[in-house]
Amino acid sequence: MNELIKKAAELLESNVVQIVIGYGKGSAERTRTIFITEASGCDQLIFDSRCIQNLAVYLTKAEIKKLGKPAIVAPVPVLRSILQLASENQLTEDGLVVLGVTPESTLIEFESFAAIETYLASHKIEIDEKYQKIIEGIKSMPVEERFAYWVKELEPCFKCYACRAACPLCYCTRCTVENNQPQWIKSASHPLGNLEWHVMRAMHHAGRCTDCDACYEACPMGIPIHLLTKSMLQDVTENFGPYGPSLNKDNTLSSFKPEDKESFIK
Amino acid sequence: MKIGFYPGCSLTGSSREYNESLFSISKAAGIDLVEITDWNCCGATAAHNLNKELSVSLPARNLALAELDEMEELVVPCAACYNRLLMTQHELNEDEALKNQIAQKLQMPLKNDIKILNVLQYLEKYFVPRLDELVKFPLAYDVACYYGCLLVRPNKVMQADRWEDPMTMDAIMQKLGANALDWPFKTECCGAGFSVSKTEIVGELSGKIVRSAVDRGAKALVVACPMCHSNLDMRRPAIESYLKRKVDVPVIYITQAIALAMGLSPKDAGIQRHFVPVNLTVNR
Amino acid sequence: MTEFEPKIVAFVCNWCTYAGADLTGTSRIKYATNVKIIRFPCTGRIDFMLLLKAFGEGADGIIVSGCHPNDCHYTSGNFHARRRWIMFRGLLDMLGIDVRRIQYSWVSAAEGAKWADIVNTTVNAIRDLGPYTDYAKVAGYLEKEAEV
Amino acid sequence: MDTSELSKKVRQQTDVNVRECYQCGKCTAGCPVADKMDLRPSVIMRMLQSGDAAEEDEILRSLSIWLCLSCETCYSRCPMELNISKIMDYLRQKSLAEGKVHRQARNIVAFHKSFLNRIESNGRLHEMGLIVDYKLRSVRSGNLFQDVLLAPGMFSRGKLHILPEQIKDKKGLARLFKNQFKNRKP
Amino acid sequence: MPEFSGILFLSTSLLTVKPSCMSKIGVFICHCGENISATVDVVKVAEEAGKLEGVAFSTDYKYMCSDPGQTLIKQAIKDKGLTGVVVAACSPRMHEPTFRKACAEAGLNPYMCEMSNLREHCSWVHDKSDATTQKAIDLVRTLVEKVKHNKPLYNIKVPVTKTALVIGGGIAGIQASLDIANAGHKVVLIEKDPSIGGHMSQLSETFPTLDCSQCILTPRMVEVAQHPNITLLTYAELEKLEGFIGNFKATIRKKAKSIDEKLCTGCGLCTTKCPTKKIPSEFNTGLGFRPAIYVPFPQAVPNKPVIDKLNCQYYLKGKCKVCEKLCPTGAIRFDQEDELVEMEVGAVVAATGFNVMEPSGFPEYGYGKYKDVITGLQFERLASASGPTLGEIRRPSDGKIPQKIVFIACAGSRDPAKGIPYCSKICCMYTAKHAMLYQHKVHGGESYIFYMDIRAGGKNYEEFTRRAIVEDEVNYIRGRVSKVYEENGKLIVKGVDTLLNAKPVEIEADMVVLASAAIANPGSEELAQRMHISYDAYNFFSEAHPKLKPVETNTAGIFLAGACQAPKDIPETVSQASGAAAKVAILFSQNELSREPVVAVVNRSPAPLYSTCVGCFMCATACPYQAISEKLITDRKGNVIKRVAKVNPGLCQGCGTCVAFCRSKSIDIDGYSNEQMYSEVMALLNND
Repeated sequence: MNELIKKAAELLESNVVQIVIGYGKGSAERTRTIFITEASGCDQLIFDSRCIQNLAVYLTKAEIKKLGKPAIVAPVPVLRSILQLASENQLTEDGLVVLGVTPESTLIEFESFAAIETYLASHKIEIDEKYQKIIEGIKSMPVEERFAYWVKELEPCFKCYACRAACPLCYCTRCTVENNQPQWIKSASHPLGNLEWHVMRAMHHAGRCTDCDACYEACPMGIPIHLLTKSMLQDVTENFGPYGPSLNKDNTLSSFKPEDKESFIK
Repeated sequence: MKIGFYPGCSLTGSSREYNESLFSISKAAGIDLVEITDWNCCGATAAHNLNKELSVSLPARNLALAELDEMEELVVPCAACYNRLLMTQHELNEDEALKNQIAQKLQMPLKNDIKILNVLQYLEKYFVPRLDELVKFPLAYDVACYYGCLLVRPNKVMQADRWEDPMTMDAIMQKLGANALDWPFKTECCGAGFSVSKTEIVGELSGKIVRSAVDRGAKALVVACPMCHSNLDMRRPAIESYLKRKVDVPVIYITQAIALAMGLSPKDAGIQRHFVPVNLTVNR
Repeated sequence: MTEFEPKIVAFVCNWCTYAGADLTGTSRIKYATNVKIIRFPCTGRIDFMLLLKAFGEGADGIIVSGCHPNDCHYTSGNFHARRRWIMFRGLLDMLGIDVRRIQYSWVSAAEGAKWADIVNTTVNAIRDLGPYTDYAKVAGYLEKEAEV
Repeated sequence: MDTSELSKKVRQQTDVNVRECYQCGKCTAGCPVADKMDLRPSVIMRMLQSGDAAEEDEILRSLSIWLCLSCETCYSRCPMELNISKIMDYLRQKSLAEGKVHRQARNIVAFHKSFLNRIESNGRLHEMGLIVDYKLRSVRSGNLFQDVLLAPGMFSRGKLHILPEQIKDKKGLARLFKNQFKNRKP
Repeated sequence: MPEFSGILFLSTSLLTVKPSCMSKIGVFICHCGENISATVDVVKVAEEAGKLEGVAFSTDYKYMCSDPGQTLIKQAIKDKGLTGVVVAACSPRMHEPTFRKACAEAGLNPYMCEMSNLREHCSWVHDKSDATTQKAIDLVRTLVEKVKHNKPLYNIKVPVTKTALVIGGGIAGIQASLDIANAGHKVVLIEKDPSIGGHMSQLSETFPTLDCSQCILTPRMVEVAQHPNITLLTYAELEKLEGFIGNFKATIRKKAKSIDEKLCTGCGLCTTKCPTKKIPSEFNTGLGFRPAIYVPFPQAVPNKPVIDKLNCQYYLKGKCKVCEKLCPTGAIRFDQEDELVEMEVGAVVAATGFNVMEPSGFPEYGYGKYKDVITGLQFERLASASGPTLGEIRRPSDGKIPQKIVFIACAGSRDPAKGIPYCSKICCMYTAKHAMLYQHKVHGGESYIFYMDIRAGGKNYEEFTRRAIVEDEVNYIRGRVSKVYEENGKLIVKGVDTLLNAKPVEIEADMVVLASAAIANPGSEELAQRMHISYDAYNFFSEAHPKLKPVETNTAGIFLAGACQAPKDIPETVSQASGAAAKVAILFSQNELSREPVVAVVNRSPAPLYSTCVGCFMCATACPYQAISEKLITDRKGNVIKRVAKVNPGLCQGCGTCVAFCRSKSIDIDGYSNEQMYSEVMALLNND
């Protein structure tokens, strides 16, 4: 822990970075994201199992960019997002300092994205059994029932777009829902609009989502939208092999293999 | 080893020697052929010609019985019976409705998935791999292997190798030390069901076959079908009157050939039952 | 009450399936009137949102068709499309959107007969499934609200 | 020319569309008994195509359909894969049903009938019985003693039994012969 | 490459007015004679179309594509001041250019015109009914909605590389190359075999004139080799073809000949001394032999040998090198390897020819079992003066002159079961020729032809076959053969005479010739895929239109010549080759080519946004043409403000894969824009 604080302070003092993005103590048992610009402030930094927010989301936010070069406290989920963002040309190696922290909360410094890639190779994305069971359960429903289930689940959504705001990979300057030529998705939050919005959101994360659950955590209505991305994650693995963020550009949907298999095309 | 067995009528009568030789070689090879309980005639050409339904229901009964006897493989030495049984199995699998109707009538379940083997397939599977060890006395003769129609046609269903010029029997005979001649009448028709009703036609068709074989120096014709055998052997007078000459080339079953080569006694092979004396000897 | 006539939209590429459908015409092979074609340059161009929109607008079924693998006029558009459909289909299935109502196919410029066959079999299939009321209910939400 | 009755039925019963035949004659060329036929296979196919009632009647009265050995050479070599043997099967049954069997074919029919008789009564073929039964039926056809010459030879070689083999489940067998369902194909 | 961002900016500016209120669309329903009006109530369609919002004019007419029809459209554009046009007629693949041109002539931007396909997709595939008419109305409405969102587009100019690539050195390739070269353009002719000449060089005489094939062909072959505008690459194949009309990049594999062509004088010494002599000669269809280092035939062009690596002692066993020792100029190069050469070409002519089907699928004919059962092509070699028997008809088994010969037509053709369903077109004629040649060469010989039909359509063809029958007394028997077998030295042919009450016919022949079918070349499927042209169910290359574009393919800039498109005889092949050459010449007659502006564009908007593109560049990964690159948006001081994607309209082929992929909908494609496709879907379904 102390080494993390020490390192962060150094970086600010030596002015290698101008801002440190990390976790701090929140109200009650919860933690919050803190942005530190003074070396002195670094002792607020904490890290433990409660620190689940995906800080990577701030790296692409204009407001943060304004403040200068950031250093970011990055447990595995954050590292995954960073790597994915890098492969999508949203981050540059000299544009940020990554303060990796292992689950055992020891500090690892990454001098390159490649280094992160090698580290993550031993931390593959795995959908834990709890979710696998839930997904199986849903998929085993008769189709009408499944549809009803989702319509009901999505009902409370009032298009606050918190899911989008919390997702590190939703960095578009203009989201399709704001596109009115044509008006792809009705802005009002009625069942069709909700359904279409969430289908689109999930599809846009196909082969990109790093399964950090930030969207779910962020949803004020607690809609299990992360189940959609999780089930797609399974599909990617099933159809195109082991999946995880990587620097090579062959993203699932922007690349292909002539021998890709499917069973439903006549 | 136990394998299902459907003799068919002629193997109990006019072509007993086929039955005898098949059993003696199987016994010698340690294979136990188990007859289907209470099997019935396959209907043969008669049903095929006169009565669509019987041509299917009669064979189907045997298939159902075989299933009751829990047989996985069924050896059908008579090419005619084999053809009827296989065609029935094929037709029923093509036509679910008919299959059910038949099963109802039989009042027996009918999965209709038993593996039906003709004698050549049986020999290929259980003998060819062991022939080198089984053959004691080479049968050193020039022979013409005659397959007839029923083992190769319709090719779509029979799946015979090179239906215009099959080789399976030839290959076996070679292994027995014989020289299987290349000749063009392997799959020509012998006159089949006309044995009794249109003997003169049998005389002509079989005559052409026998002539071609003899002219090429065949010392014997080798067959795998009782109908072919009775036409080429029993109907020799008709043949000779068509050819206007005497022909004494014997006609033996492939199973008899194997029996002789294995060193079994001619009696075990049923040689004595032929109309045209079999003068093939193996030097012991 | 006449038989239910499904509304089916076909999203096809210009070079293979559209041409194939032209061939169906030139060979005067008849098929059901239920299917109406929208022409795209390539299956690679077909946006999954458009399929969703089609259902939203009351389509009972959808056909998506293009060049056979390796035959794409643009080399690889259909390969990209194939991946997109694999993922999209999985997602729809998870959501309980009836994937049986979307028929994907490869129909080349030479396969006029195949096109007629695809159309007819799809129309029959959708007829058996009946109108896509589940989705219509969801889509009809606005209208209902308007009525109130 | 519209599809005739008979060729329509042929299509129903055998799934063969005679219109596909383009008269190459390969069936006839390979038929072992073509030279003995009054109507050769390819000609029968042509007559079926004609849709002419008179032609159809001639087919059913022909000897050809009875001379056909069902050796299936025609089918195996037909460039259009038309199952002519199957058509012949059907034509025979139709000819029989309409009582149009050719004179010289009666003994063939007689033989087949006796054959089926023996099976109906025993479940298996009793060759001795067959020959006797057949001879009685085909007295008219005159070759009563043709095979009597053969019989002794068969006895001496143990190829004929005096007594027929019988199967046990006679009832089950009888069912197959009783009230047969009429041709079920659409 | 010209820069288009200016236009792009306008075209995809984020602020456009809702189109329909300002549209004045004209709808023109064509009867196509009876073709459409027979099943579709065209009057009703026109009437309904007239009611649509934004439609200013709607009418129907018997033939829209006819001159008066087009005038009708032009007039309406002028009188009604139309802003868009929908022509509901045949397939746009047929007449889109026609009507767009008409619009342009009336001063309307051609890309404001769309076609609704009422013929191929409606009237021809449905019976007359209300449903059919309703569908027609729906289709029209859909296109009207699309046109409302069309915007003026301007053709893209691309340069033309005035070099043609001709693939295949048979008569088709030779003719095409010479014509293009003589028109003053550069040609690269590639041939996979060691010599050009193709099948025609194997033929003895040609029908219907019976003039010697090589006598008329070899001069052309030499001309090719000597033509200043033609670069000949033999033993070479197309590896890869990229780019587009006027601007292809071809990668050619020059297979190693194992000789240095510059040094080799073609003296042929090496070929005489090669120890491996018994390799069946491809040129003589296996009836003769060749050594491992060989020139396929005496008149070969180029007349220089190649080493067949698969059979050469040195390559197999690592020793020999006899040829190397003997070669007076030291031209042998065992270490030579395949070479890949890239070249820029503006047009491609595919002239890869056909192949002869092995009749081994017909065991009843005994081909491969009996030496004296041969194919038609083998007979050509026997009859050819340059063949293994120097033109004498001698049977392969014992060299005897056959006294009785049987020809079997359609041995593979018109045989769905074991061959190919189509008619190979040339067999009737070459079989008649074969029988004729036989009768001329073997006096007192008897020849029989088993046939199904005599297809002798063509100038002097019928006369030719009649001559064979009447004057040369060739016996034509109408019927197929069921079996051929050997009986004491004779080939017994069991046939039938279907004209004699189907009488079985048996002929004791000395030799049997099978008119084996003409099929597509092996590998033609892969080649088509490499060139991105379509091919039919039999792997013959597909023409763009069966009647009106017989030499074009669906890929602009690639043309077809000869039997690679379908079986053809020589005159047809040559005319098509000249046709293809003419097409190339037309293409090369212009320095710049104007291409349909159906290309992708990345939107631009005023600062500070500049573009909604966030530069993830996944579109670039997806693009099959590497047409998308990075564009840096900088401020005055040159600091990078934003990196966005940019499309090179010269390279973009308009597939739109990037468009469907772009998450922020920042990239769009002209002609099939998001708005256009979206409104089509909406319109198509809103018919109640």
